[in-house]
Amino acid sequence: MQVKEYKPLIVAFCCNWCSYAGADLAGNNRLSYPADVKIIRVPCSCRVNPMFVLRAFQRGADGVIICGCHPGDCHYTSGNYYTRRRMALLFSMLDYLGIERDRTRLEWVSAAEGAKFAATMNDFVEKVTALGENKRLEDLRCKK
Amino acid sequence: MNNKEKLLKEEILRMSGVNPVKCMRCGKCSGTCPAYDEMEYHPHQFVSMVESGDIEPLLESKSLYRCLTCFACVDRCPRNVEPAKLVEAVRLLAVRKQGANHLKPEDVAAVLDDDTPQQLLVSAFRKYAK
Amino acid sequence: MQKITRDQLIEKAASLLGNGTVSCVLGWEKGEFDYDVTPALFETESELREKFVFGDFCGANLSKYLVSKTRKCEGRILVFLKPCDTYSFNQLLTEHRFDREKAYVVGIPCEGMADIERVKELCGDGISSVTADGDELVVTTLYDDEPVRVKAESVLAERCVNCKSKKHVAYDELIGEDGEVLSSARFDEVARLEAMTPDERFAFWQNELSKCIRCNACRNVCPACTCERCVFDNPSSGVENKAAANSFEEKMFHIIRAFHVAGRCTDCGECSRVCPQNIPLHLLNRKFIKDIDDFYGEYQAGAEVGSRAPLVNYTFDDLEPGEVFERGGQDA
Amino acid sequence: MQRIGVFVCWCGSNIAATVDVKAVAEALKSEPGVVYSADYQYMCSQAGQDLIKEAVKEHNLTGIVVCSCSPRMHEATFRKTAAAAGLNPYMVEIANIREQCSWVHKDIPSGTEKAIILGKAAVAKVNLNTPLTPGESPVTKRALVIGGGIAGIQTALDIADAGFPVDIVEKNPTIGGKMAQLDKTFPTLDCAACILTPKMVDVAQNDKIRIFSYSEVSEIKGFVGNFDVTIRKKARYVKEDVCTGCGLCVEKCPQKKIPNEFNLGMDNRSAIYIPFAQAVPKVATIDAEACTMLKKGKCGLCSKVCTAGAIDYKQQDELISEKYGAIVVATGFNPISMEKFDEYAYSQSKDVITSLEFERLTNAAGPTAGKLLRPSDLKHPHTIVFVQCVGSRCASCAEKGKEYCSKICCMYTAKHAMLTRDKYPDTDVYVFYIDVRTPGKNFDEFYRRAVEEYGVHYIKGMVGKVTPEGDKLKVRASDLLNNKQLNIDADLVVLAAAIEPDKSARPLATMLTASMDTNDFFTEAHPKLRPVESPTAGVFLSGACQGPKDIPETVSQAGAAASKVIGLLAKDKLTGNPCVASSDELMCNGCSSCERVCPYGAISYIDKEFRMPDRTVAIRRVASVNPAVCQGCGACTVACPSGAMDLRGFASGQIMAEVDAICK
Amino acid sequence: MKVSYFPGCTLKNKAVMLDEYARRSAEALGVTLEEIENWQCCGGVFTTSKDEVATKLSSVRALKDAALKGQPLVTVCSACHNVIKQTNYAMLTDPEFASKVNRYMAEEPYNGETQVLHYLELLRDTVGFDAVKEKVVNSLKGKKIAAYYGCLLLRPAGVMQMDDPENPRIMEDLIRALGAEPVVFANRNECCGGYVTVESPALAARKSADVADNAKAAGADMIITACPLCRYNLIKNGSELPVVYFTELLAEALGVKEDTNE
Repeated sequence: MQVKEYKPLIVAFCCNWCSYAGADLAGNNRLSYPADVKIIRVPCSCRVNPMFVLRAFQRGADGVIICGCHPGDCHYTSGNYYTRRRMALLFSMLDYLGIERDRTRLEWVSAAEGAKFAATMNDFVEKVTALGENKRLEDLRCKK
Repeated sequence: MNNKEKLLKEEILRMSGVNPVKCMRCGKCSGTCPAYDEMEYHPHQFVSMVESGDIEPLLESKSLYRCLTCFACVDRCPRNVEPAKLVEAVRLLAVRKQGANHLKPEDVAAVLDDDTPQQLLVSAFRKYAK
Repeated sequence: MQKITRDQLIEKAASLLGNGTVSCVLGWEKGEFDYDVTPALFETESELREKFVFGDFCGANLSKYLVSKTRKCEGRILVFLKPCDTYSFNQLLTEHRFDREKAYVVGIPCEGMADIERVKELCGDGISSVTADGDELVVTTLYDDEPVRVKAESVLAERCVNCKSKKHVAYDELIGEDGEVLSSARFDEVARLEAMTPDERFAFWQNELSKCIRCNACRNVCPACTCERCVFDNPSSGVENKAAANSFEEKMFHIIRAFHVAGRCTDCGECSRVCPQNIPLHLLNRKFIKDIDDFYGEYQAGAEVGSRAPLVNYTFDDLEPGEVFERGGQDA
Repeated sequence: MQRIGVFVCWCGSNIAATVDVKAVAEALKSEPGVVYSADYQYMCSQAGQDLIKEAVKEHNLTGIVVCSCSPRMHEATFRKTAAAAGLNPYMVEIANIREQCSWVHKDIPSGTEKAIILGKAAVAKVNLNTPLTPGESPVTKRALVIGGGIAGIQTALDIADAGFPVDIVEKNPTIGGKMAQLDKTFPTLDCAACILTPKMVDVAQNDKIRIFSYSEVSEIKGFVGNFDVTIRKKARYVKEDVCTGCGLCVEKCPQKKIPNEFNLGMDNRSAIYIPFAQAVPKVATIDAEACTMLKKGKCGLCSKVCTAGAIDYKQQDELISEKYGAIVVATGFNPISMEKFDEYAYSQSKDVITSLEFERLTNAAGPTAGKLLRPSDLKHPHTIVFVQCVGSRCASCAEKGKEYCSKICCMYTAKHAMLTRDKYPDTDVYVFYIDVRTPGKNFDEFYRRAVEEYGVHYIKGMVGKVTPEGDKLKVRASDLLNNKQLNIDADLVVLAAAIEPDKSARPLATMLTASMDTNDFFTEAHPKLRPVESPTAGVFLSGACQGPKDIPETVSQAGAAASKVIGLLAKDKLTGNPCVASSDELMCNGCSSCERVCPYGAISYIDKEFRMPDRTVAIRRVASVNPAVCQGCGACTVACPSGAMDLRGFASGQIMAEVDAICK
Repeated sequence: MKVSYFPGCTLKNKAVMLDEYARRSAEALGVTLEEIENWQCCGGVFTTSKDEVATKLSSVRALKDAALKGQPLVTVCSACHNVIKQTNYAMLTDPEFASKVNRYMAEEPYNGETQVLHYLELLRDTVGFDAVKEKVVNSLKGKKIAAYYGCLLLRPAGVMQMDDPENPRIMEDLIRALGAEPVVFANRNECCGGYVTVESPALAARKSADVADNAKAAGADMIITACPLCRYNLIKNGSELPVVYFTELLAEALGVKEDTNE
């Protein structure tokens, strides 16, 4: 039997003003990162509902990363501060339920940090790949 | 900073609980110190010398025994650095060495008079001897 | 054994009904057995004398019922609240869920409520009656000729063993003396779980949550779950589901529910009390409370009306989620 | 069901080199709702846009997905294209297959696969898109400026100059603010009165500007373009329109022992007073707490001497309601209290003064008519010690003072020292400093002149204790560079007290729902790019209410705030961003969670009647979003436990659909 | 009411009258000072170093004794007050230190529960200066009195929390309550030279003179203090003004200065 190389599925939520622009900059500078990362644009990281994160896991994502403006730089002044609290608690709860920590991450990426965006994604993909398929938090019906 | 200096510094910071990097070099501690003129190293120098690991000269200095522990530097410091606690830590390090007591019982007779309060003697021993 | 009696409460309620201060009374009513007491609304003194009960099984937190009852009842509603219930009362006020003027709170002391499951552990099934006698409970079962006597203390509900407060944080009048906020060991169990390996934790929760039958009892009793329409009942929310079809959905429901009440949950423990499967649901809520206390400073929801819940608040130097993990616990 | 057209762009070889665009177009053809799919070399070109427009008409498209470069690049372009084709512009979604796909992935299979997935996500989203129309609201073409110091004056003048009416609300009897109390201004040393009072007169004479002096804002409702403001005009017991400002009442008033605020209590005024000669409006005000007539009903002398008949002891506070399109906050600053710094003996000696008091002592209109005399015995001081950073740059844990640098003290102290040496060369002047901070045009040169030409003794170190003894002030200080402790017998000690926002700012911020930092300075919408706007739309910041500032900076910020106001008032209607939050009343709990996280104060609550399932009627509190104020961040959508709050254009359903499409 | 009382070594010896007047005045004001049994000397100065445990045990024992009785612990001597209050603060705020100390404590651990009051605070907060004023039988009207705080009563302010460290008024308010006129002088919160008098008598002489001269220049005709060492230093170094304990002044005003037992 041929073993297919494991490719994780990563959902990245990026805020429109900093991190999405940072991802664009990574593109402008041709900094590569795995195609496993799929970006969803949101106006602000604070738009990311924990339900979205769980939904991604349900539908088979192996890792979810949320990127926003650095604290203090939020386009909406305070959105990312709420994100920080929400995700700190959510991730801690997932950890409490025994879900691997490296499947979730919150990262601050500014519009100027194309290199950081690419490096973060490379690192995140690497960690999730190491964990392998998401078995602990998945909806079996959604798996092929 | 060599290794010895580093260890000394760590010990002083641990004993005193002071974080010298909070200092903004305003000099108010030395501006308010009532024992300033008696000291070779002044409160602000204690802070910067401890920070740079330059503690040996402090250990040798008479300045250690001139601090009144009046906490004027502690209360008036705009950055909450607490220089007096550093002086105290360095002094303790000095007098805790074997035979390094700065005050010995036989020295006391010279300063005694009829009115000397007990408080003076117990304080002095606590400060100068181990 | 409770220090106050049913009669005291009925006298109080009757006099307030009589002088027109209140028009109805929110209290407890006996069910089929002594121990399946349910919340009920009483409108007359005779109803009270007939059906009102008070005793070691009156654990139900009545504050939530004010949301719907104040909309229906003309005039003020007398509600009996134990110390821990008053926190929920305040939290609901903070969230503007009812009009303070429509409630008349009589704070009553609480010596801790009994947990029928613990009684069953000691006396077996088939319990037909449980009555209080001094600091003991007299348990009659179908199978024993002689009633069994157990110390009331030995069958206290977990939330009462770890009682967080004997102080009423809201009341219009008090019966008996007010107590103090206590320092309890309520986070010990959470800490024990945190100290496990991720695999052990996963196994623990997998085992517990797989018992869930999605009866929604936890949601329906929770004083923080007073949403006009729950996201799980709303087809457009994207998470609607009526029955958990697999282990993901068991977790999803409880994580989202805990998250939605995070910072608002007063740790009243009603969720675990009503769970027919005895899932320790309070351990999810307490995890959030413990994290909030650890990360953002101690916060007790409902301690005061109008306080800003931690999830609608922030400071510039809050912990990063990554730092949270660095602080302790074992990684996968 | 939507009828969606998919347009895949090659971007020359930028996309086509790594992504098989034809395969993408083909794959997306079978997605739900897609009725047309095409690829083209340059979608953003005129020809490409025409292709889209034709397809819209030909296939009756209701939605468009463009797989191309970043939406940050051409979203606006394709929205216009859609509008030109008769579609709602918000029915367009972009799949970013260039910056986030072809440019970062090397091999064609994985690039193509990802491009297809991104396309599917965009299709899934468009399927749930609804036409959005930006809300419009009218603009009241009048501005309110709160605070009548130099910041408020300049802002008002600039707005009026553009032809818009402006009202200034000033809590004191006269405009002029702190600048009116200053003597000379650094670094050019022009006299403050000479440059300020003409501006005050301009304000008074400008028919576009109304001054509400001795007034406070008591209520603010509404939102950008449409503020409803209530102004409380405090009773001054003098008819403003009748009083000629002749000053006879002031002269005759028998109650003359009232500490004079304008001179910081260093001399006295009468119970009826005009703060200073150039006051605007130049009308008298009766201090109700000092006036014998108002307190005891006896006296009435001012009324008797007033030939104009302006005195009215029965005057009441008056509430004025007015509509405004924009509000400028210019509430300014005050020196902090020296109470917690009594090591400098401020409470123990009259000869320990603050720098603002020093300004009055050297001002020709001050208590000593401009002669530098020390307050205790009116003798000329021969040794003066200036202490910098009193209460500034304190650690927060020290629990006194402020953490920030007050910014203006280095320069005004250099000015004080220089002027003292200039007028009184026999005076020894010491300045104790931690750092001398002089970043500003001609600032460092100015400070160096004080040292080099005027012989001011600048000493790096801090004063630790001031002991009044006899007629001297014994100053103990450190001289860090010489490693000495200095003991100076001074005649006068001047403290450069930290400055803090005026106390009126905090309640005002609450009324405006404008955010403040921990020091009560107003927060700007963006620290670099929107420095004169508050995050609350329609509220602008001018002067020291936003942070410590000197006069040149204040005036430039005042002008900048004015230009922002003018830009706003020049519009007849405000077109909002249609991607705003909205609440489903049926699901809303009225719990206030959303309101608490909203940085813009866009959410308010109304009581609404609902028919319950059992046919009773209940009144419930529900959230209502003002679309003109909402900026669309979405913080409220997550704070809402019931999911009643959603964000248009980024609805929960849409984002979930994207997640689903990606994870399929 | 009853409070626990820690007199300290000097009050049993060279400063007997500081103690005696304190007790008599307290009785006159309806407060009983219950001396802690078997108290040990506080050591005269607080050692700020975090690793000093043994030197703080005597204070903790006294504090615990008061805690067991549920009483506040009252001190008169500035030095004892400073040491005990700082020790208590460390017990309350530094769990690591507290656990080290508690290893030496029998039975129940102590964690800073006791309220440490200086006698002046007892007068101000418990008795109330108004009540003191009512009990005055010999008004000290006409006396101009300078209150000398020294360093120990006020600093470190965050710990001592007695009064504004730069602008205190507790003793001035007492002086006013006794009918006299307080004289505020800037050096009232400066150090007299303290124990350094052993090391450098000249320094102590200078510092004491700074204080005494400043009080005199401010127009006082008497200095009061709560500290035996301050009083010693000021007198020894030639204060032109009389230096007396504040309890003596209090006893005089309350009419209990002369021993009535004989």
